[in-house]
Amino acid sequence: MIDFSSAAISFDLISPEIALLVAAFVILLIGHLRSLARVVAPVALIGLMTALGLASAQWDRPASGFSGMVTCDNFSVAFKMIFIVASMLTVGIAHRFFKVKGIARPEFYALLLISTMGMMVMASSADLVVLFLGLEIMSVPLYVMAAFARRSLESNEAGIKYFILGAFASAFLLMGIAFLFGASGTTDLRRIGANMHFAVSRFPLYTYVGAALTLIGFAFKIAAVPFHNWVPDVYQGAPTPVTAYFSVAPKAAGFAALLRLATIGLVDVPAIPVVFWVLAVLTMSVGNILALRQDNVKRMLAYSSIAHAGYVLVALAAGGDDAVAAAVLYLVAYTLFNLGAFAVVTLLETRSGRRSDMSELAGLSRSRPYLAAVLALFMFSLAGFPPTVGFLGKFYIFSAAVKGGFIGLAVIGVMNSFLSVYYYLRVVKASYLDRTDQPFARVSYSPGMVLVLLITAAGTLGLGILPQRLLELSQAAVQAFL
Amino acid sequence: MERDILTLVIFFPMIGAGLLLLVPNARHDSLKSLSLIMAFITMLLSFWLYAMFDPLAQGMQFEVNLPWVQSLGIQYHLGVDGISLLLILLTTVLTVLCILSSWNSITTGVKGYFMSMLILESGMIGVFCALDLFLFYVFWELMLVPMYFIIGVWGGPRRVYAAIKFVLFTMCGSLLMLVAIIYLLFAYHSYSGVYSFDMLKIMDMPIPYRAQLWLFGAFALAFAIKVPIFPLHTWLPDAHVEAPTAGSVILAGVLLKMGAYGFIRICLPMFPQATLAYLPYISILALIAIIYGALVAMVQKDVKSLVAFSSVSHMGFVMLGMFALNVEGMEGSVLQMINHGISTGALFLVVGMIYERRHTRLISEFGGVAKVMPTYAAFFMIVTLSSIGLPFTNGFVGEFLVLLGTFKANRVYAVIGASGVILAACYMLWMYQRVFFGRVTADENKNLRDIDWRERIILIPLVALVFWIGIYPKPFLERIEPSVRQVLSHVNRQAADASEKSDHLSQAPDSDGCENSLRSCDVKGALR
Amino acid sequence: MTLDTAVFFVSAIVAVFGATMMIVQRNPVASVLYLIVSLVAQAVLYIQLGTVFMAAVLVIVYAGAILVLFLFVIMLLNLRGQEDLSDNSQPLSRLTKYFVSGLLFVELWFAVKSGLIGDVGGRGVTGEFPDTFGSVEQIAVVLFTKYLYPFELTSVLILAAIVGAVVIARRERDDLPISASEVADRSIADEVKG
Amino acid sequence: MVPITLYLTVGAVLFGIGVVGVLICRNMIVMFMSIELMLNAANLVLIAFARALRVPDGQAFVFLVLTVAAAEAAVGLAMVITLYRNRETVNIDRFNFMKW
Amino acid sequence: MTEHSQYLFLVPLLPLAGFVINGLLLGRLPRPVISLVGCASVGLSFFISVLLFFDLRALPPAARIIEQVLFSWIPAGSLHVDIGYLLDPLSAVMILVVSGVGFLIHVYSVGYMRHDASYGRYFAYLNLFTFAMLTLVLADSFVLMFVGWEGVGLCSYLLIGFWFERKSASDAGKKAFIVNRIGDFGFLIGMFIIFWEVGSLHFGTVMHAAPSVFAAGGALITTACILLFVGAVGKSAQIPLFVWLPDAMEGPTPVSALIHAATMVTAGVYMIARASALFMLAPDALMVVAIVGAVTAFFAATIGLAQNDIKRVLAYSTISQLGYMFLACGVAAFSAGIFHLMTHAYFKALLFLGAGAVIHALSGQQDMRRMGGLRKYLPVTYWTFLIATLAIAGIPGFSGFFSKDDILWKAFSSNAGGTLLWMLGFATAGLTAFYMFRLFYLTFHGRERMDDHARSHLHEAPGSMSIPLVALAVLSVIGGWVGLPHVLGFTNHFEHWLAPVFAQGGHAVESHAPAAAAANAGMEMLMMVAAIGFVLFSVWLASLIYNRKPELATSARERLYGLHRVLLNKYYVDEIYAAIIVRPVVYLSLFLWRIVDVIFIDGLINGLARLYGDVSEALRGLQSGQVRGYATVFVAGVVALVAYVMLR
Repeated sequence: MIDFSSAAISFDLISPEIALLVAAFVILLIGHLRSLARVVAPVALIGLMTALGLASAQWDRPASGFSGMVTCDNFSVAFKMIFIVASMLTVGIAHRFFKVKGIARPEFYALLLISTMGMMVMASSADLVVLFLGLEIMSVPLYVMAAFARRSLESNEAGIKYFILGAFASAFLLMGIAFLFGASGTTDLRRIGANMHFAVSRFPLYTYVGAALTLIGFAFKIAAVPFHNWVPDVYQGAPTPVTAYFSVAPKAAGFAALLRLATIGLVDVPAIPVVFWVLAVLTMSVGNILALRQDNVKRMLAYSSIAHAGYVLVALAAGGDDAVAAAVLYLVAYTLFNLGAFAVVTLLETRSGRRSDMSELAGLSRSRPYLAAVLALFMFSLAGFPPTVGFLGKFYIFSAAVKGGFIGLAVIGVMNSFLSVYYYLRVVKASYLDRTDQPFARVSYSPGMVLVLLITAAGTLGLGILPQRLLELSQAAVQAFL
Repeated sequence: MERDILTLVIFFPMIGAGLLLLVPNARHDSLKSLSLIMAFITMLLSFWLYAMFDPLAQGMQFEVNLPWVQSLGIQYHLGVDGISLLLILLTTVLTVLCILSSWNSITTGVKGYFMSMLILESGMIGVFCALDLFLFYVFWELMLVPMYFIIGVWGGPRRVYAAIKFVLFTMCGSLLMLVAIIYLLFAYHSYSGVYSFDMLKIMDMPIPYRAQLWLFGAFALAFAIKVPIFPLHTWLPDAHVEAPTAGSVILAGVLLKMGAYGFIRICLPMFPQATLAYLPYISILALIAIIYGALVAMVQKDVKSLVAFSSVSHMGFVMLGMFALNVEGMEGSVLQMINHGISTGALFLVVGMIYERRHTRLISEFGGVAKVMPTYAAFFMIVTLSSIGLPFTNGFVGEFLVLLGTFKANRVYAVIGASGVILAACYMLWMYQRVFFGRVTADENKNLRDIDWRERIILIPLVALVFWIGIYPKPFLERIEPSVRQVLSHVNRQAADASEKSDHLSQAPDSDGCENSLRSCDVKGALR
Repeated sequence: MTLDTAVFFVSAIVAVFGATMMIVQRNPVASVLYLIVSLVAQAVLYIQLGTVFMAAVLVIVYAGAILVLFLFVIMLLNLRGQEDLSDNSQPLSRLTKYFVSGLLFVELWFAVKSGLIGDVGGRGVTGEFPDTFGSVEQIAVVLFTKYLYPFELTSVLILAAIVGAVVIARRERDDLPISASEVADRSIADEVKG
Repeated sequence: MVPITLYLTVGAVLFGIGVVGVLICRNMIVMFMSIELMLNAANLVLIAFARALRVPDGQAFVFLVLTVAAAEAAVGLAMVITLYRNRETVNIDRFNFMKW
Repeated sequence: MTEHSQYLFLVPLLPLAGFVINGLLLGRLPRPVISLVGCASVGLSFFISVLLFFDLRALPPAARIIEQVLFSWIPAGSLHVDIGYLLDPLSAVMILVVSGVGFLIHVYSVGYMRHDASYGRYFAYLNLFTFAMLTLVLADSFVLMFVGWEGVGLCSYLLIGFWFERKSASDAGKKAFIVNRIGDFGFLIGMFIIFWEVGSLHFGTVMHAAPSVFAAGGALITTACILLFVGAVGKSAQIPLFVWLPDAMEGPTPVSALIHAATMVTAGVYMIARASALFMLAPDALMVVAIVGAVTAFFAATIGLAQNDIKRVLAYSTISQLGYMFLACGVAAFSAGIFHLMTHAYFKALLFLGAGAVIHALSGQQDMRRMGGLRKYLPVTYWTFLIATLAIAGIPGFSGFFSKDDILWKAFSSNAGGTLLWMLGFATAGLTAFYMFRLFYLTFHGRERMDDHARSHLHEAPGSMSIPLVALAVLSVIGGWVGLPHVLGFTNHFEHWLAPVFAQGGHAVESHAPAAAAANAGMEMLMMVAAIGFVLFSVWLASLIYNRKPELATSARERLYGLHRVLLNKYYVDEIYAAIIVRPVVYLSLFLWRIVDVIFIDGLINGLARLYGDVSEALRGLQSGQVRGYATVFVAGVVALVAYVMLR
């Protein structure tokens, strides 16, 4: 009676998601067997690696399935890889930290995997329903992860703040989707985009309100000003590895959605470029200005992550293939160096009684020269110094802006990146320039952490010096846009 | 080998920095020796470069042009002409001396310090070799980081403030330069259909007048901060005073040159019309810098900040000569860059020597030092004289050519500029008098030991250069001249093209008829 | 005024009234009950719109399950409104809150009244059911064909929520209550900092 | 003969009340309920649109949204329980350790 | 080219070698070796100079030019400057004077500086000076001349401040250098004008091309010449840049003799003579030269009347005599100027060395009020000093008479000259005789006013000091005999010798000079007699006041109290300069530093930074930590964004 064949089920398209889900199940199943507790993290990594492999197999094989609910193109593959890599690095960062802090639970990895899966769902869909669900699958575990240190008041607070505001924003997103649906009769972005002209002429206000609210829903996730104020509190309160993950993966997912929305969904909505322009300027400026006087490294990095979202918004404002490629590249780069920076912060915070205040960094360069050097590398990359990949990313973004004729925006961007130099250098200053008489507490490296640091540092520097391949990939990611 | 020599010179110090990583932290002597050896070999390589350089050839030599990031049109394009050749030599020589001078004064963080020095050297040489704007920018920023550390970690009491100020000032300008570079990329693309950052190609691209004004402004801001031109100079005294001796030497000796080099390599040939339009303003700012720097230097209480302000004044000469836009002025300007590197570098070195002994640089703390340290006083005197441009020292040749060239371009400028020569004598000699002459009043000064052999070895090469350039500058000048002519021909040809096409020039704000005719005469003269 | 209209207005007013009462109640239990009132009224609207099945789902799932969960938690925590949790913000800030909410409503209202009137609005929506709109079959077909993937995704979402809820709310043996002094310390430290 | 616009208006009003609820309530649980109310308002709008456009998609979406609401409620309430355990309050204003 | 012309470069280079040896081995050598190196280098240089002089003489007058180019110095664009030496009659005279007098003073220094701790340094400086001075006079281009020009300035700085532990000495050295730099500034700009008009700075080229390039009397050439003259004014201590020379007496006395009397200060005169071809094209500039020279001569002489320091009197006398030389140049009597330069070198060096001997004998006492009656203690000094005094006063037969008379007559008779100039010169001649004999009497005659300690140590100078005194005394007498006046029936060999140098430009003016001279022979004789009479009267007056009736001096001082104070304080010129130049510059500098740099520019920048910080703080206030606040901001953002999108 009911014909299922029209669902066009093709597991190939969602194989990475399935891999993650399977891994999550396995973890949930074995997690509480004491003898197998040690393999939880490896299982997560195996799952992620499998997913990575499956995702890379999807490269250059654009396809669509599940009645158009799943869109698998290079763009989505690129983002999937970002999410997977971010998760893998997060596992490396988190492992020791959670143990030391006494909050190690196997569910953490399951939630991480599910959240990652949600992001992948977001990235590989051009349907608002799936985007919404993906967003929720991503967010619900994130709320939990933020509050994961149940005994920590800060973590509690971070969780509840994130949850309330996240759900609040979801409601707006849903309202936006409803209006878009009302205007165009569909939730498929491609069809919305195709019918946009018609929709605008028939129901202009539905379209506009829908577009604006949908955009806001995702702008919340990427922490665009003025939808950003949850970021510092949540980032500061959440366990640091979680913060690391927050600062990178959900942001990238939000951008994946926004990029799709902007490039294929909300085309021809007249106000959208200006909105992006204003959001970009506000986000960069407010993020940077607020970061200037922060004395807590995590909180500073939180504001800095707002500012970085602003740079990517510059690409969105500029529009065009190059801009999207630039955004992809920037997010890859940002994933590397921001996770790296948080890895160092985590490492330092693993020592007891530390709260990641700037002052705790004093003497780092003397007692831990390599760690200090790596931290400095990440800071310089965040600030956009060549030859790090941070510079390359900014360069590409701003050149996309200039190419699009947004020279003013590029100038505002570079002036902001000038401001950011100040506070990133404060970290470098704290670790190199400030002298202290107190001995520096021991830092204990875990193998995972070392690996994370090596990968992120090598990536930050290596991709900055030899970026050709990365550039090609990011350009290819835009080529076969479905 | 000959093909790769530039790459070798650039990256050899960086390899050295890598090697330093392998040496244990505690083995200070090995660290020092290794970095000295690496810097020394780099210096020898640069000498070899000098030896192979063909002074008669036009254009770039030892060019390397490899693709780097193809999708953005970025190339690994290196090459030197006479101007950059000399600046490279200056860099390598000063670095060796700096490493020597840091031998005893750096006691903490030795490894980091010498690594910073070597990376800094790489960055500086890279700036002088790069012929690709992107590459140029990368090196330009690259040298910021080690300098930040050198000032910030091993500097004086206000080192943090100075280091941040230094970085922020430089970044402020260079980021706008980045936008301009990006703009040029696309402008060149729409002109030729190819993405390229190649300076040599972009030089041949006609750019609309209005765009030139903006682009020149963006580049000039970055360079002007570095030079520094008058109102943008306030980072310099702080950075100089707080930096350790070697930092000051490199800062004054090479980093300031990068600004002037940027003008001559990028601003002038790429934006000739804008050059003419900005010319009066930059010249006037340069003049203000000359007088202002000298006057402010006069009343400084700290020897280093005195020398720092004197740098402002001297770099004013460099800019003045460059914007004379004739062979004499520009040649003088380039030579003056070298001279300033030698003289001011030497000044900082000698100041550092006494600082090591007394741990103060306040002029009032000294007096009668000539009695206690006669050899030191003699070296200091020579360096002082070179700084005030006494004939047969290097300073004279440069200043003379600068003023001579300026005089041709604009007599009033030259007259005002020449008065800076008087003021230079005032502040330098007054300082010298207060430090060296008179009776030894402070007890701490009674038992100062005279400079030892290491310190002499540091100073002797510089003093030798002071006299070499002062007495026989021909080898330098003959290498500078073709390059300078090349730059001028770019400026003049394009400006001439433009004046045929449009009447911008005749409406240009400096359109004093007499001056214009003077300049156009010079155009022909230079081409002949 | 037809019956339809009367039913609509009554349900609409009840829905809005219930919602309003929900947010002004001091006692959370009352809030929950008012929300249930509002939901039921909304379910009536659903029926008017022809989606009987969705109306049923709304009542069963929302009122029957989710809000019961709320009640359960309120009971568990023994919250009876002993704490005064009504709005205590500064007048200006309160004004701002109402103002921005009002503006938002005005915007939505403008958008709402701009469209559809000339299209389908004139005909009204109640009364006739020319097609199978709102039938269980229709929803089922859509849900298991076109919306199969999202539908399956909800299972993942539910899984995540369950795992998350368990992780957060479960009390473990080594969990000790956080002492009041620790809380006080932070508050004091916070005030000092502020 | 009730125009669709009126349904939409009811949706907008409920959404607005939900927003006000989030803005003015200090009780976390009531805030959650306000958010649920907003989701419901959106649902009503979706249904109304679906009816107007005569497409079943809106209903399916509402169906999915209900599960989302349930999931959020579960996590949110779990969080409230933990918070209450740690702080013995559900006053959201007390949760302001982290600021500036 | 001549037999020895290839050794020309050795003339300046030998002293340089001496400097290098003494300088590098600073104080390591034993004193005799230092003396030997110091003196022998200059002596050899003198010897070669003499050889070259005779070589030159052997050539026909028109061909008396020896050029030697060592290497190309500054080749840049259109500028080509060589390190090249030019020997012509003019520079030949100069090198003889410089190396000759220099040699004598080196020898003298051996004795004078015997007890000084920095003996080696002293000789190194002195040799360096000789090198620079010889470079100056032998230079074949303006630029190389400028090298010597600044070089001598440097040495002067070093030697004035030789006893650097005395603040007054180092102050004086610095002052000398800076004031000289002000002059050099003019020189530099003058050079630029010449270069950009002529296209070269080589003397030969410039002098040859000048008439065709410059319009005679044109503004450009006049400006150029006046600027060159500014250089000369600085170096030769003329109004208004004379202030450094009296202070320069802080240096060791032989230095004063060599640098501040015989050689360096005359460089300005030499430069104008060298550039005579240019100056001939600029009559207005010549006029300025003449007026400045004459006024300076008179003005300095008046100051000399009231000074009590023996060296300061001599210093003002030097300024005054230099004024004479400029007067000569200004009236286009270049050879007369050079002639006076030469004779002045002899007698003024002698005077200084004599004064040095006196000071040496009195263990450093320089105040004439603490001298007197030294005649019997220092016979050699006394007699040689007397000869020099007679020479400078212009007593017939002594060298000074001939040169000064020549100048006075040219000032009167030349087209460029005039009665007023002559009158100033004439008055100065009288004043010179007066203050020189005042000095002479106060020092060697009258009551012995020194304290007992000084008296007990009185001694005649050692041989190394007295031999140069005698040699110079001889020169002071016979030095003038090379340029005996036509009017007395002699041939002015000196003028003839220099004629080829000045002929190029100078001839136009001077060509009718012989005829005019013949016509005015009577007049010339008359004026000569008048001058002699005036001088003799002054000498008489001086002996009356300062020797026979000392009380007259006191009463005159009291009667002319105001005038005396003004003269004693040198017309308050130093104070005026301090008030209108030095102090304002210092205050301006402080203002620029403290206000403009620190408060304004840095304040602006730091203020901007602070502004950003404050904005940051202010915005942080919005980040209240309250979820409801966040939600409010969120909704506000939504409202704004939706409103924009809808209304757009």
